[in-house]
Amino acid sequence: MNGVHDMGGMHGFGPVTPEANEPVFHAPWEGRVLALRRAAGAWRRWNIDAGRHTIETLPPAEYLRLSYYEKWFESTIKLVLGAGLVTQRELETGCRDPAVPVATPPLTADKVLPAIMAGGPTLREISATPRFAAGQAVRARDINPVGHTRLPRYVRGRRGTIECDHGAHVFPDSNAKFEGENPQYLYTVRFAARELWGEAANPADAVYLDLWEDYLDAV
Amino acid sequence: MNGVHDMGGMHGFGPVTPEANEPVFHAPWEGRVLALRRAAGAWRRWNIDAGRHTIETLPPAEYLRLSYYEKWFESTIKLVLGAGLVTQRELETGCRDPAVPVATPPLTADKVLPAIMAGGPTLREISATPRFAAGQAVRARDINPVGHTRLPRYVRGRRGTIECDHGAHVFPDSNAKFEGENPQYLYTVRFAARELWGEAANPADAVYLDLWEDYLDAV
Amino acid sequence: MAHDHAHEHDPHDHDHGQAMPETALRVKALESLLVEKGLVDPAALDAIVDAYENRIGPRNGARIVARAWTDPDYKARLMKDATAAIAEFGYSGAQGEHMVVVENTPAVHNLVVCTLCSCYPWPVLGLPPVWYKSSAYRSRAVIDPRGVLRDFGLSLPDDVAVRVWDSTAEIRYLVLPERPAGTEGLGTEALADLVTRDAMVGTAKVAGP
Amino acid sequence: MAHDHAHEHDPHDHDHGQAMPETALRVKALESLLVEKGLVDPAALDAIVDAYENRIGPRNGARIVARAWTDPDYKARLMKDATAAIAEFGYSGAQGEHMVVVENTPAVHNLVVCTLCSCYPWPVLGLPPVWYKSSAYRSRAVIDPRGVLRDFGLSLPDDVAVRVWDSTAEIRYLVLPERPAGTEGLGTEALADLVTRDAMVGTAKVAGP
Repeated sequence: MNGVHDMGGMHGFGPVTPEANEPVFHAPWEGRVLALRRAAGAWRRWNIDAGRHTIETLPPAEYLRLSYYEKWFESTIKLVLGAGLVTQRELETGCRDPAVPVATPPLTADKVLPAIMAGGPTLREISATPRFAAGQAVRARDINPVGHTRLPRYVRGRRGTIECDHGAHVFPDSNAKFEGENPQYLYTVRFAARELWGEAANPADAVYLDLWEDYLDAV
Repeated sequence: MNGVHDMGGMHGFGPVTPEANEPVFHAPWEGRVLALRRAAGAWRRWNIDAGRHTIETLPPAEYLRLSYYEKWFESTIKLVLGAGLVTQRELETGCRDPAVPVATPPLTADKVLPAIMAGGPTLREISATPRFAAGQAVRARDINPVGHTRLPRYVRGRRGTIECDHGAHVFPDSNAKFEGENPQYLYTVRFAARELWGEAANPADAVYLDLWEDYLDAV
Repeated sequence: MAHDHAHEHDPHDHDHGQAMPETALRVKALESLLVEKGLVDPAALDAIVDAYENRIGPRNGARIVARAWTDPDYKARLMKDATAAIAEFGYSGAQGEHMVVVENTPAVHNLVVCTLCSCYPWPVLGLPPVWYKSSAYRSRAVIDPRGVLRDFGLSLPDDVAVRVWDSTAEIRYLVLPERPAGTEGLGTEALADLVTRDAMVGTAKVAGP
Repeated sequence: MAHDHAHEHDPHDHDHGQAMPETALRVKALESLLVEKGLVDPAALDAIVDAYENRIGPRNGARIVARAWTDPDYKARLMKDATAAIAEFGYSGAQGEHMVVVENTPAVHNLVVCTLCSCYPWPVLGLPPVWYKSSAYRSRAVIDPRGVLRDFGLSLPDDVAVRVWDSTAEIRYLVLPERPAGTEGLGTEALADLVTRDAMVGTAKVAGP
């Protein structure tokens, strides 16, 4: 979706302001949000792409107003409701529905570090051969899906060059909709800054993005 | 500037929801904001382009959160402060600085309707001849000025066709910075919907924009 | 009809400007200060509000449309130089200094938007409605005009070309809607009664009597 | 130094998450509900927080960098297959499943961003700082990387090429900074002490001892 989250190239947000001696969390609830999301995610009722899409579909003014962990929290609520792990009534009352048996958490403390260390690799074996090769000229497609996509608006329609391929990876656009992993080759594509931003850009500069085959056409 | 105000082509704002029997103003203060802006504008300390830019430079989350007249009000405060018509101290205390003589308003009630009827035409006579002619293929330039511009992001780098020219008009990009009117030919340019949004668009559809000569290149 | 839509709003969408008392107080304070400093005349403020509440509104545009439907010579002048033809009615000025009229036909439907702010032809339509100024309309009208029209209850066949006019410069657009069937006997005032604001922006057609 | 910057924030920018008590209460309520329903184990929550507060942070990446500076064979492995070379240190997994290392040189400066959310190489750098997640960084890093670097106090000559890595897929990037002069005699732990998080994102250089 062409959401406000797709902010590459925007002006108006002011300078970047690093914080000295920044703590990992600025308040304990931030850490709990991170932990709740991971622990509830262990039920495998959604995937990382679907999770990202729930953040992108927050109302745009909210998206810009909320902090990172506030956005995670709001989207976690959407996810657990959408997955049926909790009901709206449970959320409103704060009390569990006694008709539903108490479950057993899939993620216990002893499994936390192994689960973090394993992560969720997205590399897949496929039989197809790559459509593009290093050095080849490509153009990012002009697509404007209303669902999740990882093709930022600022490269659409722009010419780039294939740097390398990373093998086949899960395709977010279909995975976010639970329509399958549809794994396909993922390429690093180099875009000259001038191709993206015009002649005012430094001719030496470039932006590199990892783009799936379905985002690219040969030119 | 590539601000959040430049929202053509975005998703995520939901359906358009017309209001039955909508009043001209939803509260008296809305009409007062419109009137204050026009009446203060009669001092001619800013122009329409500079006024628009003060709205665009509201913090993006505020821009999306505030209503139309709320944005006008916040920007009017910026304008009267920036023009020196009122001071920060006067604004905070609500009391005029007694050291400054009381002025005489340039816009009186009897002049209101004539001023509205006259408006502020932007057509200018220039000696140059138009660079483009109806039917000519053009491409919108890839420019990303941090100041005011009326070249929306969604047409930059895209090909269109000149429909007609409207004579020479004040150029907003320079006028907003009080760097002169720099009048130049203004053209209606037709962009096929497919050129802007890809093959999913209806082949019969098109978007028309009025673009100044400095926004266009021949192709 | 577009106006039968239920009025539902996102709680985060303040576009209706339900007066937060604080804003009303701040506006009042600024007005008092500007009046006290002699910068604005309160009678002029009243006159501006009165002009847009009572004098300048979509009835102006409706009269133009009705005349164009009934007077081929006028229509020819309107299509050739809209600013001058509209000025024949005494309508002119702020946010309508340079007018263009675009005509709907069975093959072409026109829709007007301003994606960068909310430019709108004030002399002929008055001040824009909240939906015209909304992020939803401004963002979608150029990328999904047919979806926007469906929000208004208007479904266009694929073979009708949709022309969107993104009026980001100082040219202002008025849509000349199609004259509905069954209106052959009506005079211009009766015809003007049928012409809605939405039809002149392009989000509706004109319904017959 | 980047971290000497004054900490000024727009009043509208809540990115630091100063706990509005309401949010803290709502998070607590959700946790209680999920625990009561047997959906999450509170000890697992503690373990996750502990992992990112105490075990996984930029010290990991600094060790990789120091090793690459001092061991040409390791550096060759790191540049060829970063995921495997990093796993030699026992760092792997969530948000670092597929790693790539990009090397700064006198002619090339690399900068990492994720414009679509805030993707970041957690196993080697820990959780991202607020500035990395801010709209200001995400929006400007791709269009004005040199301006962003100036916000961090780093002005690059025009003839140094800036490569921005917009890591919107599942490949995660770590910048291998230039080894500063005057560090010839230092061991890997002393070198790692010099390597800042910002240098491994590309918003700073590594200063000498």
